[in-house]
Amino acid sequence: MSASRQELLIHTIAGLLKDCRSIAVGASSPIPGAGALLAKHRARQRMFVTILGSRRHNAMNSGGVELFDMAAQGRVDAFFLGGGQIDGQANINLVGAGGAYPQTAVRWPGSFGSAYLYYLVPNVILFREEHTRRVMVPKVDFVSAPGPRGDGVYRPGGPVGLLTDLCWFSFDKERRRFTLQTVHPGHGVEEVRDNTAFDFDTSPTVGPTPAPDVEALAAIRGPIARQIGEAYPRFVRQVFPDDA
Amino acid sequence: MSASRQELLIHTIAGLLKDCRSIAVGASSPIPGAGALLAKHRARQRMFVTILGSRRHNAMNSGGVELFDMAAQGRVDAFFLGGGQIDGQANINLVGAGGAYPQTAVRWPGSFGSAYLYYLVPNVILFREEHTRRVMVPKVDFVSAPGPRGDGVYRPGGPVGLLTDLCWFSFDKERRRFTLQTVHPGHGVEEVRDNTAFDFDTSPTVGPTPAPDVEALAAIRGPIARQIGEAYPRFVRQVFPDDA
Amino acid sequence: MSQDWLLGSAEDIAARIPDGAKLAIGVDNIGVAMETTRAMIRRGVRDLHLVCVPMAGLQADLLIGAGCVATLETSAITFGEYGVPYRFHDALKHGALKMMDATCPAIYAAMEAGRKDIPFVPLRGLLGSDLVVHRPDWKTIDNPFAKDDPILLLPAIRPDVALIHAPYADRDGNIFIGRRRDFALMAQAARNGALVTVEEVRGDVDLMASEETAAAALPAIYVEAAAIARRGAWPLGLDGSYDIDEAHFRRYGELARTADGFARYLDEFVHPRKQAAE
Amino acid sequence: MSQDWLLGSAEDIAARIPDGAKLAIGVDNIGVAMETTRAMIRRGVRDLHLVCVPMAGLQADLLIGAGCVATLETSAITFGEYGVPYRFHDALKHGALKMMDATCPAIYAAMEAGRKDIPFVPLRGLLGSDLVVHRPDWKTIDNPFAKDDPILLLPAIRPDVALIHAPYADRDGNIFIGRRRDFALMAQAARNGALVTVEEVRGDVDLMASEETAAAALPAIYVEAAAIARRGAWPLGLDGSYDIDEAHFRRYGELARTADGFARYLDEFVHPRKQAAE
Repeated sequence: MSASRQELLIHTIAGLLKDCRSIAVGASSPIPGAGALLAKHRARQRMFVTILGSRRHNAMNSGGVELFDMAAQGRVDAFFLGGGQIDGQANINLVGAGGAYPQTAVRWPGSFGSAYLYYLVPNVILFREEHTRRVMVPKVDFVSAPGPRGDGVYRPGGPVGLLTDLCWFSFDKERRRFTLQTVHPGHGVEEVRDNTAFDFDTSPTVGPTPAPDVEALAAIRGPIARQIGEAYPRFVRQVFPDDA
Repeated sequence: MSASRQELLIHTIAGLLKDCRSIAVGASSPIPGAGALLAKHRARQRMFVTILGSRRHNAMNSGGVELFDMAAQGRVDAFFLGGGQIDGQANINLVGAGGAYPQTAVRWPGSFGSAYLYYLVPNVILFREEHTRRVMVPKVDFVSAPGPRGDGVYRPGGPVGLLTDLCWFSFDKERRRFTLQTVHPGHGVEEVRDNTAFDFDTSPTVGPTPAPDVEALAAIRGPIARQIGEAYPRFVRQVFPDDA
Repeated sequence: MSQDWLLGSAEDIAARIPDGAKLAIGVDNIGVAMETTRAMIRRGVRDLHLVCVPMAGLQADLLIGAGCVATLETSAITFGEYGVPYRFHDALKHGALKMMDATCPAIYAAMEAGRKDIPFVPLRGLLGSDLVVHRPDWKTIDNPFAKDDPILLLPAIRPDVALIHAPYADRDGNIFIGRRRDFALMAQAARNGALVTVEEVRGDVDLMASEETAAAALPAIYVEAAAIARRGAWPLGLDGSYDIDEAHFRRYGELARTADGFARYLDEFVHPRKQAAE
Repeated sequence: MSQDWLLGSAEDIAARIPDGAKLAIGVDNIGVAMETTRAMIRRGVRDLHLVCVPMAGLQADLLIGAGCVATLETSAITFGEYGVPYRFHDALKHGALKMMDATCPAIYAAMEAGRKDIPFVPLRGLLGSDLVVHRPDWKTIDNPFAKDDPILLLPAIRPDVALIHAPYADRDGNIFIGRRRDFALMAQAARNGALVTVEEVRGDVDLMASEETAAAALPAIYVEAAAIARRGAWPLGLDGSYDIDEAHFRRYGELARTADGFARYLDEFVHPRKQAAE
């Protein structure tokens, strides 16, 4: 029994979150949600996981503002952001592309909480499954939230890296560059390069992304699938048709 | 059956509040509380009464800040303030008197919400039972909250007048002066003058403060005494020993 | 106890929303006043300024498609997994909307400032985002309490009215909102409070009578008026009462892809009274 | 579920409050951690900065009298009808306290700014009050969004810890607070969250499981630690559980009139363990 694409991502995310006390997961994010739940499942320390859209996994009760206030207070250790475009300086664009704003050729939903959480959450994991030159661009058309810039703006938080269907890049805030750290089984460094339109570094120790072992897979397909199914029933039906 | 001192005050306050939609009453204020409840008892319109310290008469549920936010929103039409000292320009002092702050000879509790509500609530009723030259001073030693000053500060609210054990003064915000309007039965204009150390005007129509009629007294001694007794049982035992 | 706060229908609620009103609405899954929204379209409201707290979906797309909206202030317009908000995209492309793109915490902070009636509030984050470039109403200043610390000031938002749908009103017009505290924020910040539709009025309940239930109420003092609208959030869901009508939502998404299809949707699902009268 | 948040006693709670801590406390009738307060005096905590949200009474007077307080930030110190806070007055007269007189909404607004971790917040009112004269930490500016509109800026308050007593904790460490939302504000604004004593732990309750009860909870993420202290608010009351011990409160007021009497009070009611050991 080998891990599916989603299971590898869930497992990778859980590893990135293992030292957190508090993790929040935004809307439409079943894989990060499952990753956070797996991290909690394995954690020895007390871990708070808040999944927007879940009633069961919700450490909050003061309305939508609470997540943002909690982040400002230093009570959110990790969060996930994506983007219609992501560039090599970790700028992200959730608004639109092509043409002059606001009449862009393509319009995405909007910036959500990115223009705030990206500054304040110490471990922002950029997560975008689609890894193509259309998404991984040299320069975003609209900066919903900038990568770290050393511009004197108050910014205790920022990106730790970028996880895609192909690989995991870490991000160096001082050098403002991504470094390819691991490539998912079945993919290669050249494939990452071919599908990335921004410059990045490659770690001298680049290797395959570790796959979940039998125990981890059993947890993902068992309790984690059941738990994430409360907020994402359709996701669970698609990804774990036989298990959940 | 004639009205007691407290009943006259309750009745007078209810008359002042009759056109309000929303009334709030601060801590340690049984007479204003009873006055507000009497106003509500008689009102044809819907009236919200919030009495701090009461569970039953409480239009709020968001913590102590809600009263102040509600006032800022324009949702509190009337409130009551007192003071260890009150002067002729309607400055009030709830902090202390004699000597240099903070080492004053006399210290009162503090300013509570006065330095905010006095600016924002359109009908602030100054209420202080003790009417002596010690309280009604030419100039307060410490301005917890200033009377209206025409100083360009945002101020939709302010005092409408001052009710004491002796009389009711209205306050003119433009002229920044009190005007004696009615004197309580059993007291006289000269007595008011003798016990007031600030200058004030006297209305050409000054007369006795109207006493409650039989119906009003029955309401005060019946339903109003019962209602205010929830927050102020000791007050009701003292003032309505036979009724409540 | 007088029930002058209780109106007859969602049409009566919609009648209280004048053209040009600044209207606070919530996210699609919280309890959206969709029947009131349809009633607003039926009566032809115009020039609304929608403040989405902090984002919106079907409700906003419908109002935009029907030509009711002049200004859109939001952090996102999304249907989630149920499709694409084509009417929103179409209006943007045709320059038919004044677009005020924001970020969720900026809308919350500005609404909280509105609740306090302070003129502005500072907020972290945001500097360096292109959002700031396109929001001339936001101002960057130097934090007067520190050195070399630029910070953004947001003007307060005070909507004219907040529009919500909730499970029930109690006998006094207090609204059960559970932990949907966004509704309280919207109603408090709004100059005229909330216009509410509810599934039912529970004449035997007094939410403010106990500590347990009082915390779950929107107090009546913030409620301008309410009316019963059964399944008033349909085709959206109401947590604990009914689920989203997924098939209908998807059908909307397909029809609203074109202006013609959207017009057919309105004829079928929003203007049935007009049809019946013809 | 690990219960590492649950400590053995109020002494353990007090041990987590270091000298010099900035401590948020609530009003006398809300649920005051009096047993923890006594434990703090027993262990001899010093140089506290008390932030009273928005005022205080017996708890503050006891801590001041016992020499635990260096700075007092409050809108009022009052015993209501139960007497006069002589230890507070005495400390003021002897210049033993840095006094930061405020007004209730300024404390709330600054705590809300602390909850948001914004550096400051504007507030209406206040200008022209002598409070402003004695608060050099407050700044008056011209509202940058309007002409001729002076407004006061308050720096945010972020206490180190919030100290509260509540009816119960659930199995996960969520605290039942009902509509005492001040507790949530205090805990959220505090860098280390709340230190809590409770009457009991209800292992069969999960407050966050339903909309109704979730709204009445202080979520566990804001709780640094908790301990059971039965009648932990005594001699103050706890709404719904027990009333204030009026006779005791009045007796305190009489004894605390003098330094000697206050010392006798401490010997009798705060330091019984020391007495027993002698």
